[in-house]
Amino acid sequence: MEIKAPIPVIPAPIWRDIKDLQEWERLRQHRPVGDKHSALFESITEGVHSFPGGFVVTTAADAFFNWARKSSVWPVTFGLACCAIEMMATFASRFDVERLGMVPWASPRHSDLMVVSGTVTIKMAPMLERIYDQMPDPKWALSMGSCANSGGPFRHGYHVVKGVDRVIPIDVYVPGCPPPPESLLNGLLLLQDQIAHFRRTGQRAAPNAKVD
Amino acid sequence: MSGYLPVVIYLGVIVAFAVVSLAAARVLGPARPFAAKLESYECGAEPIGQAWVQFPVGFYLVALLFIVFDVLAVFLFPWALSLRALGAWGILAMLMFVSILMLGWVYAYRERILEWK
Amino acid sequence: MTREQAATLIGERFGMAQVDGTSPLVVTLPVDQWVSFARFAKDTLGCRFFAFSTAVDWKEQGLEVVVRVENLDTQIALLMKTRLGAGISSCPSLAPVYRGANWMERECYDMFGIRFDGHPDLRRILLADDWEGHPLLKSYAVDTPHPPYR
Amino acid sequence: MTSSEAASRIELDYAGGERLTMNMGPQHPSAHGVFRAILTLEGETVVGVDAVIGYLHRCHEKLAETLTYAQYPSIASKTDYVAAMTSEFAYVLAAEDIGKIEVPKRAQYLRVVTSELQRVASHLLWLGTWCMDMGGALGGGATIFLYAIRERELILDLFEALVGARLLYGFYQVGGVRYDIPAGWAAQCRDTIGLIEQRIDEYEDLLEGNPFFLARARGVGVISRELAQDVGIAGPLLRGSGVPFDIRRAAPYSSYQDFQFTVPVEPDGDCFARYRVRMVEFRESIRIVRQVLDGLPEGPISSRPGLKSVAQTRIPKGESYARVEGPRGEVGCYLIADGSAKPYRMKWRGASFSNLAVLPHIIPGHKVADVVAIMGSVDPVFGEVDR
Repeated sequence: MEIKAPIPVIPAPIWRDIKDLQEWERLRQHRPVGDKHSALFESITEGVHSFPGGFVVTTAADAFFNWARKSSVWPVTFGLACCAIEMMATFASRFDVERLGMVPWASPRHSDLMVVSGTVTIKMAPMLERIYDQMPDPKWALSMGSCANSGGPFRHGYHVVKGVDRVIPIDVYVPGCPPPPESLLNGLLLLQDQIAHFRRTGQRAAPNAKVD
Repeated sequence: MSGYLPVVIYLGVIVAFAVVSLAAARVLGPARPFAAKLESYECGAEPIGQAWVQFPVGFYLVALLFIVFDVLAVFLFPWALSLRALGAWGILAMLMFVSILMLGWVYAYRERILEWK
Repeated sequence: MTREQAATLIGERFGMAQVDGTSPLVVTLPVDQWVSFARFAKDTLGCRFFAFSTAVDWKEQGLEVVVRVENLDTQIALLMKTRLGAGISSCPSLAPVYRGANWMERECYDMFGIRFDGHPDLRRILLADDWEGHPLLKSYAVDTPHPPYR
Repeated sequence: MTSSEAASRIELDYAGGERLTMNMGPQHPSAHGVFRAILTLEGETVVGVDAVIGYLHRCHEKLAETLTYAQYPSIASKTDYVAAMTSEFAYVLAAEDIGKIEVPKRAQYLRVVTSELQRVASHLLWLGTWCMDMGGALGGGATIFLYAIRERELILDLFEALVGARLLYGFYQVGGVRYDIPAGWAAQCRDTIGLIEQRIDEYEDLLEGNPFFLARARGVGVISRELAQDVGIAGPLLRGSGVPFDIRRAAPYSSYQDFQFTVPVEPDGDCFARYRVRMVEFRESIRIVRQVLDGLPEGPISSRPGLKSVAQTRIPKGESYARVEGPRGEVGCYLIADGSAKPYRMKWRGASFSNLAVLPHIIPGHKVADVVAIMGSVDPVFGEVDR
């Protein structure tokens, strides 16, 4: 039986009528630069600081929160291309990431880390940005492979975004094409260090000049 | 009266656990809601069509059946624990109870609710 | 049905077609015999396996559509070619004959801009629906910037 | 007509239940990559599929026109990145066919060994991801996945010892292969394939005794023999639909005619048939690898030794279509050379592109859960689909 479904018209992504990069930068500002603590938490820490010696409490609290966030970073399974196969190998039995407390999760709503593994194309960029937006806030992004870092071997392709940090702010870059699981694990450990050294004021340990 | 103290403490712990975990999430979590974040998640694409659609009744009936047999399970546990004290009467009572529910199950089976058309 | 019989049969039925080559029988056709030859290949020659359909941009001599079909039982492979003529970018579609041609011709339209008339729904398949230009034409530079992702 | 109007135009004619348009989008655990299917559902049954691909279009064919014959094979391995060896094979075979470049016997044997090992590794990944897609039904989702990837790592160790890379190699070059097998590689290879052969029997007992697996695989996603050829699907899908076509047997390339192996064919064309075909292919590939290791001839490994001579390969004017039996089917490369250092036009016939083109024809009528099972049994790789 030939059932003809109504083919829905796919609304064009928002960047269609963007003239140039400046307008796109202005539009992308809609995402508040998330710092890693909430306003209520900030006001409480200000209050605590008014007491002499209050810093002892907040640094201890900071250490505790960073330890908790560091040791259970859940990556969203966002495999794009060849690096996704190496990411799967890292998630699987021999190079187990669950030792680091990372449970590969399918939906962005429950994950803290987005591992961009593969080539980001211009058709995929709005989707990738929407999934990054839909992740709850203390979130990090790791760019895996030279395609995600800078476009890689396909840099001169007309349909390839020259690096994923043009779409979302990235915290750790892992080189390689594809990076073997050992170097991805190294990148994940670097990310955990970065999370562990997160100061109360919310700046990243090493501010990313390009994006911040 | 003192026999109820552990129950009260237990209820307190349950309520405290719920309240504390929700409050901690609200206080410590950096809530940054903005338009794109609150959009419904459809695998990365824009949500197409509305979800407010008339669903086939099959979904609802399966949920209904589950509730019935879940209640049955709720009664089975305490009954099983205290069976030695109840003796033969306990078994008879539970048999009547289960047979009534089995009647409902047979009706559902004959109405072909379980086969997913 | 060996290759020689197929070649002679093609020769009789389609006078205009030149046939050369051995492993894939290369058949160069005028455009108007395109669909009729495809139907002939599928029915009488038994080439039911649709391998691929693509296009080549020969700059001044215009576009050329290439289709390869095979008969898996007798190993006869046909490479059908037709030259669309300079500046013409429309070609009759094989989608009614081979269902595999549906996506392949959508890709040819996407990459070369060839409008296949008779195709059920000719949309871009690889690029976004509002992409300007057809990338695989020789006139399209490989790293044409596409705002906003330079 | 914006999407809201499209949605409001949903007909209410069928059994009172409205149709729901649902997005099985690019980021989906069972999407096997970046594939988006816009499913129109009535309750649980799928009535319409609109497949959207192109999210991984990396301009392979345009880049091929800007890269020389020595540069492009390593990019070619990124088309079917799960079976990188057979992807390079097609391009290199096409270039040698035009240039009439002779490949020494030892290089042909090495190419056969690596392709067959790559087929076993690729089928292992297929088995793992397919069983994970079918999830809890098979004993807690990731059971078979973790076993299969554990075996696959053994083969990747072999490739790492041979080429130095785990997933994407630059092993093939025009005129032969780039590296020779190190000492002890053959023995290690025999142990690995011996071990994998027993493990495959374990997987079969685990799966074929499982009533959930049989219920989800039998009779699901039936591809008729006529539809299979008409859409042009190839490899395990075609052989699963009863067509005994295998390029290694029909048009033997790179001395495949020296080896004995049987071509598995299953008549009924559903997911279980494709599963059976691939499980038999495991053993056939292992058999071929053993025969190659026994009869590996001595001699040079490339007719253009040294990187310099490869870099100056000039392929004379001409065109050719070379095809290779990849794990997913016929991987073909239609190459047009104009005598310069770069090809004039390169069309990549990805097996997964045609295999995926059959989905809109077979999915309507199935349940949503079956869509996942069918996607897994078709085993598409999106570097090859979107090129």
